Amino acid sequence: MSVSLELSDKETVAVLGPNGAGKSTLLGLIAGLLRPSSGRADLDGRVLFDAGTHWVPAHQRKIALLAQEPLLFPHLTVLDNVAFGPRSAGASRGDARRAARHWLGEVDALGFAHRRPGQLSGGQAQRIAIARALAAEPDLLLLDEPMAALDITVAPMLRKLLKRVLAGRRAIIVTHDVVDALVLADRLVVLDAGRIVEAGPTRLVLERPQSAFAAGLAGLNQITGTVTGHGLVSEDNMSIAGVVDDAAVPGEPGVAVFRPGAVSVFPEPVHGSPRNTFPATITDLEPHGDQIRIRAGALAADVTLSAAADLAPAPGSIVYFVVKAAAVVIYPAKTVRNDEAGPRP
Amino acid sequence: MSVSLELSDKETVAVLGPNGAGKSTLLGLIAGLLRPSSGRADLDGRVLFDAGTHWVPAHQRKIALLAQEPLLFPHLTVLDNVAFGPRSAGASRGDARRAARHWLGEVDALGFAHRRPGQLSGGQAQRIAIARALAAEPDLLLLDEPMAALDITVAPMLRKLLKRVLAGRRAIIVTHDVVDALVLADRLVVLDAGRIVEAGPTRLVLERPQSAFAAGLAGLNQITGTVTGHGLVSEDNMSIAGVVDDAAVPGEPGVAVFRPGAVSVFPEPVHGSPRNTFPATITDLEPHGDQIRIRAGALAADVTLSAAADLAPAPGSIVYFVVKAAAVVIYPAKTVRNDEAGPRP
Amino acid sequence: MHGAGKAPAAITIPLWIWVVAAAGGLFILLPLAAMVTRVNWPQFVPLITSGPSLTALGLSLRTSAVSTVLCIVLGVPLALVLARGQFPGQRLLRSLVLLPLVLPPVVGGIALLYTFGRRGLLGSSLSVLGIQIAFSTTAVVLAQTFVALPFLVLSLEGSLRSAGTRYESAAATLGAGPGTVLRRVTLPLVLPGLASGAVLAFARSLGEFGATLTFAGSLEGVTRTLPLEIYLQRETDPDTAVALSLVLVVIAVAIVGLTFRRTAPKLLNSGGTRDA
Amino acid sequence: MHGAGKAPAAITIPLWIWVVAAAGGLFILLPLAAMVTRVNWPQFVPLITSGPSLTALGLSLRTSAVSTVLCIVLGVPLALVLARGQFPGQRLLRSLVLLPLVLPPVVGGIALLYTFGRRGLLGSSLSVLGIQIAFSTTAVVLAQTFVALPFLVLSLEGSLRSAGTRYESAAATLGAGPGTVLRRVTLPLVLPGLASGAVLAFARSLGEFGATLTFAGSLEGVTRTLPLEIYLQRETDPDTAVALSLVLVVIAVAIVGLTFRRTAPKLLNSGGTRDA
Amino acid sequence: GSSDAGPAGAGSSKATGAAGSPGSASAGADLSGTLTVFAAASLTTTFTDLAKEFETDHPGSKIRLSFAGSSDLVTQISEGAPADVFASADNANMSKLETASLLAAGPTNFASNVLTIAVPPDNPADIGSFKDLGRSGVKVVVCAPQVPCGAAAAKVEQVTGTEVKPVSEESSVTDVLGKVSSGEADAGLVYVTDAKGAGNKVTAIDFPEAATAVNTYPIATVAGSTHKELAAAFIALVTGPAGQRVLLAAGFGKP
Ligand SMILES: Nc1ncnc2c1ncn2[C@@H]1O[C@H](COP(=O)(O)OP(=O)(O)OP(=O)(O)O)[C@@H](O)[C@H]1O
Ligand SMILES: Nc1ncnc2c1ncn2[C@@H]1O[C@H](COP(=O)(O)OP(=O)(O)OP(=O)(O)O)[C@@H](O)[C@H]1O
Ligand code: MOO
Ligand SMILES: [Mg+2]
Ligand SMILES: [Mg+2]
Repeated sequence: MSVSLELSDKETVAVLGPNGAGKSTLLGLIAGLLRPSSGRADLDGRVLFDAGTHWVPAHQRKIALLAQEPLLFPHLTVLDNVAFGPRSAGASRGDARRAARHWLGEVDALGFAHRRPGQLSGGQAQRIAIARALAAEPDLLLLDEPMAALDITVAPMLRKLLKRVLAGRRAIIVTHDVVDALVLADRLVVLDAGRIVEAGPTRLVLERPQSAFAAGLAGLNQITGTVTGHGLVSEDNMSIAGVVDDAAVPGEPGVAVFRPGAVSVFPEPVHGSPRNTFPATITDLEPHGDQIRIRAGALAADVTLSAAADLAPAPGSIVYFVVKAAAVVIYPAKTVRNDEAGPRP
Repeated sequence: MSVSLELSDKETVAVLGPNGAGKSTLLGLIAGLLRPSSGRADLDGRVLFDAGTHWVPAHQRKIALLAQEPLLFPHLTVLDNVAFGPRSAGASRGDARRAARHWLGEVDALGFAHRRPGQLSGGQAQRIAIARALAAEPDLLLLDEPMAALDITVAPMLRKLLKRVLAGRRAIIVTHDVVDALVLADRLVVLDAGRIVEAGPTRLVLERPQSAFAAGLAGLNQITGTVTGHGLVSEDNMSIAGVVDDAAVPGEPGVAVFRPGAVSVFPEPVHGSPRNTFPATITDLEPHGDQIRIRAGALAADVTLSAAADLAPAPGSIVYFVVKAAAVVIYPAKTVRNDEAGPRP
Repeated sequence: MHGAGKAPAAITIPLWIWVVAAAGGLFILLPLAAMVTRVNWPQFVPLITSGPSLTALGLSLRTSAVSTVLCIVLGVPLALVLARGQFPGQRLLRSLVLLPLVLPPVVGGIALLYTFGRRGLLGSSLSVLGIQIAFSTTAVVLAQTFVALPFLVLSLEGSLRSAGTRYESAAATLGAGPGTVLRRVTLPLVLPGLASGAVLAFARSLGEFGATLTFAGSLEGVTRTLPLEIYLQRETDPDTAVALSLVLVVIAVAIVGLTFRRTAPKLLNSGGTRDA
Repeated sequence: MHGAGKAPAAITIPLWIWVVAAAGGLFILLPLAAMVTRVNWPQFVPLITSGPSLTALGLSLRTSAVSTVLCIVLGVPLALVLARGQFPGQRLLRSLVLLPLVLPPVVGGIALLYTFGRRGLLGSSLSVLGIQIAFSTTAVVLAQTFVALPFLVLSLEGSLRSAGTRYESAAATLGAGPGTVLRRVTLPLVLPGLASGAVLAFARSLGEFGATLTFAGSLEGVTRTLPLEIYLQRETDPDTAVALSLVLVVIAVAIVGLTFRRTAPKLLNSGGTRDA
Repeated sequence: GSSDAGPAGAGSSKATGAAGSPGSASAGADLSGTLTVFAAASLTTTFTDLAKEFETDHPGSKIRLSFAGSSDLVTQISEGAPADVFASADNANMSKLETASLLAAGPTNFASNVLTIAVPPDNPADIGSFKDLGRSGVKVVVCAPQVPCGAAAAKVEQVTGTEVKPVSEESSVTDVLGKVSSGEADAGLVYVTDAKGAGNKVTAIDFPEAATAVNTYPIATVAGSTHKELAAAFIALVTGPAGQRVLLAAGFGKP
């Protein structure tokens, strides 16, 4: 893999990417749990590794890693779990426990101090794991899909907690959930096949995705082509009407995006106020929240359950995707530079 | 647990319910993998068990169970896995393999016939597991969250396959996904704490949920109260304007539902065409598809990522949920009878 | 940070652990090395190919093979019952099955004598049937089976437990009866565990001495296995004894090493080799 | 369908399996029962409380305790290195560690004698230092450790492998160095496996006979452990021998049974007791 | 050869004589300490008794006894076992030590032993003479020719011309006795002393041809013994009248 990433102090970066993109591998390398064959890394001027010559073992890096599973030590109480970091750093038992109590308080879990991990629910355990990682006072906190193993009912609470504790802290959070990036991170990095494919301030990347992958992450339909006066001509010569960004220069490469939710689906062609109608052959149906997402090649439309039941869409049948020009945003395409992952100015 | 359930021939019933509701337990009892302390069951006149007196072991029930994991026998080829049922029923090796080929063809997996299960992806393996279950020619097919362990990218394909093979077949499918119920089942049963809380034709239950739980499943905001001339007065005396069903009689108990997606959220009270405005204290934020669901107590609103970014909603802050009367449906409340799970007439 | 390629950074083991482990390894290795130094190498081949040596080796290999089969026949059901059954006395049964593992073989031999001997618990009934076990090769096999059975049972029980019952349940819902499930699902699934259990049982049978001596006696070609031959030769011909001991060690290492070549020993290994 | 309450329908075991398993169980149980029938019950207490018997029992318990400690000291590092390390010769080391399990103890005793005896590999160096190991209580402990070590190492290795390294990695990222990880995470996590390994090592030490006789001799109060006392008494006083054998059996069953009371034997149990 | 016992015997009578005399004070001081005696397994009972007697005679002294097969003991002594005195069940094993220069002084014969036929008390095969052992169907157990009792058995067979087809050739006389007393074998060739020691568990059937294979028991001080005086005193006790009385009572013959 080949990744170049810099974090300023107190910055939280979200790393997104498909399965196998190398997100966990990246964190493992930074934490010192994997040994790279080449490359180098440093933290606040300390070299962490420089392939072949330098290798700082995990326990000397001051980098805590929080994974999907809380991995609380089952033989220690919650309090001693949280005190583990301070103890390892040489604090006395009393000092370590005091620190642990402080951090347990921070995650609203003082009540569990004397429980064993086995007596906690998944969400509670993950909260303790966060306290334990923070108690080690790491210079950098790594989070690898910290909410992936949690019930949908407890994830929001944990997200709130993370929002609080990550504020003003240097952290890298790997997630498959764009909402995590939005809520928790200042900056977003999209990784694919071990490379950075897109990077930038979270909201910008999600609202003006350059790559098809980022558009997919943001849940947007994306069409690339050439900007025209009042829209875009796609590569396969389809005209799209939309709201053209000021920065977009006609004749230059551009990108058009619109939400699947903004697309209406009709069994026959319709004529009316919406300006864009695309005939589409259904390729797939999948659940999407409380709606059904109808896919037709690269485009998608979300319809309600009852609309879907009325439409009875089936793969292979031809339908018409209709979207208002007002729902389409058109902006200039940028050349994605792979190194553009520096700290926010 | 206490469940009374009848299936007509060729009917597929979906069982939904929260974690721990007893869905898997129900299937285990039917399949003969769990032994009940009381109760009885029969299939086409054959008694399966009658606590204390009768007990037909799993292998004599002609009921196949397909679980989350495909559980293909790792030491047999795909072909021999599928031939396992016919072989166990006494078919010759040749006949069993012929049958296996037929069912592999049905699931478009003839190409894998000579692979070992270890060489298959999760989705492929689950397809083979379906063929294996079908090849046993069961009188009843049980499916326990057959797609839960699959990647989001392969689930739709499997759903299509299941739609095809379950058509005209007696089956019970346990799922946590309302879309599965909609696509695959004729009838829906909602289980909670070992009891049926709601049952009926799938679409009816999802469009006109009676219980709060079913409303949640259908992804609808639900308010119960008393029907008025042009709407509903809730139990806490709030007036809701909406489209009143013909069957709803003013003065009788009624139910109002509307989609979270139909709710607009404003930081200040607004006045305009929409007829319903509810002040709401945000209790939670969670991702929902490509949108963010803002929860305020029992009500929810879905907003887009960029809307959320603009609104910067935080738990505790007060916002205004606004919904058009046209988006609210009001219909009569029925008394839920726990035995109402008979076959469709 | 910029990185390319990767390898798991093995969990660091403190240095002193390596040192003590080396001492532990030497503690087992040195005695074997010491034995090698005492071998009369010029005479080695003649010593181990003398008539009595070859006879004893042949007998040992044959009886160990038969007792391994017997261990499989008795041990597979025992392991199944211990791993899958639920019955009163299950714990006691497991303790008892473990017993020959820790019982001095001579005591085991005495106990066998009291059971299958002419005057033993079953002996008189067997005599009536014309079956004479004592002083026969059968007695050797019984003694070896007695001491080797726990190795097979417990190895297989472990495999059965870690394999779980999910595949068996799946097979049952596909219409397979208990016998079919056992033959086509359970046994194939635990085959590696069964194989290593059988190998250990074979090796233990090959090394069995005390119980055989006490219960079966020592007659060339009938009951005098390799360990007994070694014991006897020690009286008059230490060179042969040492040479034969080495043969035994080599056979044992070869068997154990070959079987566990690809995997950690299943017998004593809880939960496979997946370490995260 | 209407159902209330539930119990897992245990996987059905074919009837003939139960029958054969019962035969297997009897094969181990009967010899013990036969021994019980031969005990001279009126004299039982006097027999086992005679001076030499008590001396032997005391010596056995003491040496077994020490050798168990030694097994832990040498075995824990060995198990760690086998389970967590990556080094050339790892497989060979595992085969070697298994060896005493299958080696006739007499051969083991000879090998030890050739190592620690006065003329042995290390013996002469040790003599110079004024250390005489052979024929001392130390020799008993060494013999017992030699045969018992595999039980501890392989039991613990299994536990270590099934515990995985994830907790250790977590501890490392929290700043714990290798020593701290070992002391505060690894060992506590595998404590059950260590405990059952230690118990089996103790039981095996208690039963050790052949290697002790050969390497340590049979001096009352110094090297004559309980199994040796039984062997000696067998000639002149079979009643005492049988009574002491029974004592040994009871101690072994008690230890093994008590330890594995709550769980399946960790030593030979791959993967815990979670069966779906 | 009782003549072999000459010098040691003389020494011993002095020592035993001195034990009761008032002039034994200095001798008694010399004769304190722990003496380690390695003795053939067949001497277990007699030597245990004699050791007690010795300890009574010489307060402050302690005898440690190690019993095993003679050749085991030879191996152990060769490997440095801390033996002061070695009592073998045959001359062959004693001479192994002698050739290896591991004896402090030449050995003294102190007892002899002859074979007898041990049968279970009910004598199931109805054995009456050595010839009966040659009958087919009789389960006879003997020692292997490699061990002393087996060598003796072979010699008797040769003299009587009876070909015994044993069902087992054990590596120690103990194992032969065990097979007979458990009723497993119809008969076994063991030493008179073993049969006697087994009490009513076996019946001994003496046979005249046994005299052709007398087994002699030698005893000697081991080289490197740090208790040579004590060793000499113990050997004197064994070879002296007190020792002979105990040995005779156990069934041993005169050396
Ligand atoms: N244990 C492993 N052994 C070998 N290769 C692995 C292992 N785990 C991951 N890989 C490979 O390394 C690459 C990166 O994997 P990594 O786990 O870092 O991806 P990821 O982005 O974290 O994926 P996910 O979203 O599934 O967690 C992938 O190509 C994957 O196949
Ligand atoms: N292995 C088990 N041992 C004991 N109780 C169990 C076990 N599995 C489930 N239960 C209990 O039985 C009840 C029903 O569980 P069941 O697994 O049938 O629920 P479910 O509806 O399938 O849930 P899920 O959606 O999580 O699969 C629950 O109360 C649960 O706690
Ligand atoms: O040395 Mo013995 O007394 O023949 O066993
Ligand atoms: Mg990952
Ligand atoms: Mg379930």
